[in-house]
Amino acid sequence: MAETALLEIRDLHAWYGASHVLHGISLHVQPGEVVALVGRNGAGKTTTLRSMMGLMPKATGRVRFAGRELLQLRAHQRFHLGLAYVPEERRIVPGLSVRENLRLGLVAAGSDIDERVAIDEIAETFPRLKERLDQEGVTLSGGEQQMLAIARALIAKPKMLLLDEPSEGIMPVLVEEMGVLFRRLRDEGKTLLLVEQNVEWALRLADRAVIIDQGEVVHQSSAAALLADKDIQERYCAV
Amino acid sequence: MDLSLIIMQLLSGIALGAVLVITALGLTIVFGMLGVVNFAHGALFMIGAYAGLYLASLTGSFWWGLLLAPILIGGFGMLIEFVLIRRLYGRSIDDPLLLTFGLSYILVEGVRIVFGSDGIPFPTPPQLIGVLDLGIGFFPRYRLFVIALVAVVLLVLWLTLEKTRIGLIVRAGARDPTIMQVLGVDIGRVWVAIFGLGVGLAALGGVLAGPMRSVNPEMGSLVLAEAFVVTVIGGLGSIVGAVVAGLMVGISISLVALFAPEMATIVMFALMAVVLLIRPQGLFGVRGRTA
Amino acid sequence: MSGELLRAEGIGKHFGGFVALEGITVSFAAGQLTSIIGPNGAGKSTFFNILSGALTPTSGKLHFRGRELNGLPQHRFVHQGISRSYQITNIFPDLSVHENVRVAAQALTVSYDIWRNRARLTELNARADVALDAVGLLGRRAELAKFLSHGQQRALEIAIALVSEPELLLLDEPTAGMGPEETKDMVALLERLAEKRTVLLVEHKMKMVLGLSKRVVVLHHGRLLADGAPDEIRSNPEVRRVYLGQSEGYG
Amino acid sequence: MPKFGPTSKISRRTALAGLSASAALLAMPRLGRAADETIRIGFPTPLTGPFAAEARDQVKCAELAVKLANDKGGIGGRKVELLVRDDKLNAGEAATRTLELIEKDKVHAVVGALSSAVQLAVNEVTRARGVIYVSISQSDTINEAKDFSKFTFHEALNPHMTTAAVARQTLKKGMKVAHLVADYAYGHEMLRGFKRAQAAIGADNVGEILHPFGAADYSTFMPRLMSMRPDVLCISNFGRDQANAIKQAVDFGVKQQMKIVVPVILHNQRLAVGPDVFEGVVGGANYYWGLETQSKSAAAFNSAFKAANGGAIPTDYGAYGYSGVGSLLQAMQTAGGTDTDKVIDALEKLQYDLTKGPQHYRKCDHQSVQPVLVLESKKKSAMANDNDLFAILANDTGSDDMLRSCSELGHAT
Amino acid sequence: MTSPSGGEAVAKSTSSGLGRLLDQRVLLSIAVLAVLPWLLPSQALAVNVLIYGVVVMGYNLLFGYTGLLSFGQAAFFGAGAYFTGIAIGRYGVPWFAAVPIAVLLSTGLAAAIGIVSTRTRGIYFSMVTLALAQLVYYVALQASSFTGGENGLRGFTVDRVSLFGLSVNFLDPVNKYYVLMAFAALAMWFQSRILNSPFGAVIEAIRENEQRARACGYDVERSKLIVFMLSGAISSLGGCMLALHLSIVPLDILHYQTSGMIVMMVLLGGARSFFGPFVGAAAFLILEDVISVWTPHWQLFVGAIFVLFVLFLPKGIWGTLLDTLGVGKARP
Repeated sequence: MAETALLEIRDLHAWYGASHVLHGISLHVQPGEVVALVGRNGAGKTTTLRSMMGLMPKATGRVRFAGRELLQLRAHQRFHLGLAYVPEERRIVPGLSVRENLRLGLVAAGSDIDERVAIDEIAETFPRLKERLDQEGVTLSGGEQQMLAIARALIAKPKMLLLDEPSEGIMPVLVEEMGVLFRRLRDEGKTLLLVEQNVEWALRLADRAVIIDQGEVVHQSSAAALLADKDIQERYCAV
Repeated sequence: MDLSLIIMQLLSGIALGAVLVITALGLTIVFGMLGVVNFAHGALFMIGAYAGLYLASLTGSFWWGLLLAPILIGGFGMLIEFVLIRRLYGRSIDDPLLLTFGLSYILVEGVRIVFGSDGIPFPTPPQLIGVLDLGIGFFPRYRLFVIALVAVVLLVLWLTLEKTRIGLIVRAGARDPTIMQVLGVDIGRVWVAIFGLGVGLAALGGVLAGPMRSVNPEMGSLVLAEAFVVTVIGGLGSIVGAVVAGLMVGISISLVALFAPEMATIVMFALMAVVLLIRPQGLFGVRGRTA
Repeated sequence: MSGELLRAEGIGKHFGGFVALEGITVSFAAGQLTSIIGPNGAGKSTFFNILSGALTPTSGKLHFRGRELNGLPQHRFVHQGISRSYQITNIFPDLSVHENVRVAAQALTVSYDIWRNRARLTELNARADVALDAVGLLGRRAELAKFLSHGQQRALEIAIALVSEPELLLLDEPTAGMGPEETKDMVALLERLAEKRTVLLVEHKMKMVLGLSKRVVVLHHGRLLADGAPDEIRSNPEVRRVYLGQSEGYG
Repeated sequence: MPKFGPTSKISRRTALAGLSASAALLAMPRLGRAADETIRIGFPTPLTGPFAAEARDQVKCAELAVKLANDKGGIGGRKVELLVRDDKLNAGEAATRTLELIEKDKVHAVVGALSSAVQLAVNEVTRARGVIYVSISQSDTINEAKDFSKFTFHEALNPHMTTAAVARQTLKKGMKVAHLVADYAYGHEMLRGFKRAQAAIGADNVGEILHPFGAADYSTFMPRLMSMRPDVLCISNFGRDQANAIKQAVDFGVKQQMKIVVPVILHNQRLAVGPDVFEGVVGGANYYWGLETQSKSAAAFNSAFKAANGGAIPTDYGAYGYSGVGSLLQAMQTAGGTDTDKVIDALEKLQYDLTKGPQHYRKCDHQSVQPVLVLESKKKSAMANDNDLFAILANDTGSDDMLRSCSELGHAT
Repeated sequence: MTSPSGGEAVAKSTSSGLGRLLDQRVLLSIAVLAVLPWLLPSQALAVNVLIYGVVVMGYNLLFGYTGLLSFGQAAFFGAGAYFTGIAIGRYGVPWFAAVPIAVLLSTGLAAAIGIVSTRTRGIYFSMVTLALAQLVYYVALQASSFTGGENGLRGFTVDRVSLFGLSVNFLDPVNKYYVLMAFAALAMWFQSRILNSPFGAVIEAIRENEQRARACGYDVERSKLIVFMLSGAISSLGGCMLALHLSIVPLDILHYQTSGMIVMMVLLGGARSFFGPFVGAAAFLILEDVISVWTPHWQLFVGAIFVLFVLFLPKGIWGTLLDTLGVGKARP
């Protein structure tokens, strides 16, 4: 099974300075799969994503993505393998319009892409952004900013999308909307790794679930099974 | 004191400001993007003048010198970033400043060794020798050319920043280098390029100043202090600020020269003190980052 | 011990066009442990920063012991009797553990004294040691703060806030990033603290909050959603929907 | 790796030896001098900085003077040694170096300095310690009673002498004269000289602009200078300031309207800025190698210098180094040694002709009375070779009339 | 090498013994300075080490202990020298009164510059202090009737110092050294008291974590202003010493290159250590002395050495030595 995985992580360790935060994470994601990565605050979910993107000062182990070893690559090179990341803080760049923020998703993707076409396309998928293309990105509401961050990550058509708590601090209506979007992405064959605190919502979206606690994987199962197993949820995800 | 004299005075202030703008611009762009205050900026300005002179004598034309010196010295700047400054990212914000301070000693002394400590004549290009009759007075052609060239450089720079992909990367990279990495941009290469651009602008300022001033190893030290004042007034990292403050300083020096000439140097420092008392972050600076 | 200590009246905070807080009116009685909860982005940290003086509200007023706090610079808040800890560990890494606390202790008395030898200010040193003892760090007083473990640094953080003997102690997620053992120790510490002084706590960990607090205030989208005893909050349908409901069965 | 015990002993012994060796090295200058008879002359000069070329010329010429004396068997049989120190064109540095020369090297006299500030600093140190100092800087603040002492001699020209000579050559009754002046003591000295000469001739003053010392840009003064419509523009500044000011005046077309004159025209600045900018500029000088056609001593000095320096020609500032050290050595010869009072006495009585004609030190302020040259910068096409920079307009024989009077300088007469 | 553990034990015992010894940092520093003239090639150089050591020590309070990189310390060094010279030469004030007057006036100047500059942070602070110090330079240049302008201040030679009936020939280099060393000792004692005081803890807290210091109840801006003035006061004492030593005040003392030299010295010696400034001053001055005898291009080497220190030895000579010896917190 692991040979066909799009992403395979083995024994991943990571450190912030002297503080050892990941203690050997191993997990894998198949192509076209939606995997929810859940666990308490501070369990190491975000750190796992950051290690994959090359944003940790020190990380060891093996992370294979699309047949390449990621940890030896520099951060920006990982993007070119088809890995897109939507950080928890969204990081909409201030001073730039929505359109320019979207263009940022394309600046490194290669000159053969027609920016206009790509932006038109993505604006169809995100009608809320379409009306606001020339507004400054940071003046959008929290949910709209999240949509923009996702659109920016999607615009270069990545193989896999890493999402860090997309529902955090967002109005329920928009969370619903986002759920619809993720289902559609799954139907289109996109691979998603979703870090969430909103466990139930995430589990309803996902095929499979991985629970992390104190920097280690403590449980893996199908999302449906975990959704049914309140005990395990209670033990590892209680906030 | 008649009006035409005041207009002539304004014009000479603008010409003076134009050189200040181009020099301060390099300093401010590098700071805005990399968070590095380049203390060797004045020394690189001076080296730019020498390089322009050398290349002009090599090719027989001032214009080649004007074109090639900023490129060559800009490339040298990229080398400096790559070999020295890069090691200091992540350390105290003071360290690049201190390093480039030491570097300026090396550069100035290096020029003394190669070209001697005397000045070298830098002739005005033959096409621009002499004065133009503006009706109200005569003004050197070369200084008019400097004003025009700086305007063109500013326009090109503005268009590049606002309208091109590279400009977008630069603007976004200054605000959030991490997200640019996530979006596949090799931010290290952008930093090298920006440092090169900043140094190239210093060199351009040097070549432009060459035919107006005497070219000597110490010509950069005064320029450095002036460029600091301009960037502080304009707001560190602000391009618009550098332009406005550069012209403001040039014109105030010029007008003070009319009424109290011996105060002409002091006026810019006084202007800076006043601006800082009112707006500690400078006219166009963003509060929080530095002030 | 009872009576109103701190009152916020119509507090609002805008960042440019973004509304972080709107019309928060709430009052805190002396001698209670109150928790402020809410999903991420609800405005808890902004509210906290306003209460501790780090941010100035765009609208509204703060009263502390009947005195209006608006317009006071942040450093004066400590002198009024309000002290805080930070969500992200915020200590003096290159000073010793004892020095971390001692420097906080002297703020109210001898801050600009350039002449006396601080090693001989025995009362201050003793007070610092008492605060360190309270958080269980007395044994490590001579070490540099940066060499403490994460949990110990969090405890040091609280000792720093505690040593000024504040009437109101503001604690911002004191258990952030802690494992279960460390969390347990911290909860015990919080319980001890709450016996003697007024504590305002921002927390994520619901069980802990509901167990510790006398009262819970819920923020959501920058507004006050609910305010009441833990049991009321637990059963409040609005709260369940936006917050607890996220993972059913934790009510 | 050798064994622990013995190594440590050896290494300690080696270390001690090394330590004492280095201590000896450091202490050597002090110990090595006890009983030698050498005459030591300190020579602070700005080997680094913008006047390094002038300084190097000064050193070469001073060394030449020493060498010639030693070749003749020294002074009263004693060899002469020149101790050159870099003053970095910094008065503080110069004072420190001079203190070292006096306290550590025990020099018998000091000659040197280029800038006004440095000469005054050196003078302050030497006069407090009773050491003879022959200054070769052109400012005349040092001649005034406040800074003067019996140990102080001024070999260089002063602004009063050069401006008077230049004015005589360029100004006529009724001419309109404007001034661009560096706003510091030396600039003011030059302005004072020009204005006095101009008043004597009967030329009219149409305006004075003071510019900040060390400014790089003079363009802002040009519109106003042009609007004064003078016949002659006197630029009273020095070195780089002068080069920049003339260059920018030329850019503004000033030369089409008026003649530019300067108190001192410098060989090396003319080289640094080029013939086109300087074309037609008139200024004073203490020396120009082309004087050899008019003066035997100039010819002799030139050939001695050329012989010692591979055919190079001496410059204006170089000549100061030669005459400064040369006159001192002659006085020591007369005094029969280094006794300070005797040497002062000999210097006061000395008549010497080393580079350009007869010179002597005036009694009241120890200013060297000497010939003054007025030079005009040649146009490029008129230059016979690279060294052919100036035409000599005048060579005024030295006389007391050229100087400010002793009472004016505050000396008891 | 027989037993590495044995070696370590030895090292440890020496370091703790050393630690106790180094606690007496003022006395120890004075002891070292007392023999300095006999170690250096000239007394003039030794006096300069004293003077610059005091100036840099004052600067270290600002840069090393508070973390504020000023590029304008020359203003206070110069002010101390000018005020001393003017008081003695122009107003006939005796030297022992001129020095405290000069320090007081310089502290006032530091207050004026500090009010503007401590409102700014980070790199801005460096540039603003540089520019304001240049302003002082130009003012001194223009006010030539007071300062002597470009020619420098002269006419206040102190040839004898007499106090309490004792009179010594101040022109004698050895006498001069020990009189000035008394000043340096005074400065060291003062600085040591500041560092040991509650306020000494405040400035370290501000360096470590400005935000937290504010939250602890400190008026950070006011504390920075106070330390700026204290630092200016100590550095100005170095200026007073220079004026007495050289009997001139060169205008260059106010130039930003002097400030740059002070920064170089503190980095060479080691910021945040008590004796580091003296080590740095000595290292810089000896280096300059040695290399400038050897080549006129000494600045090339000075610049290169400085760059290497920034890259590889950011704690400076003394700081690195202390770290190697394992001497802890007191950092003599």
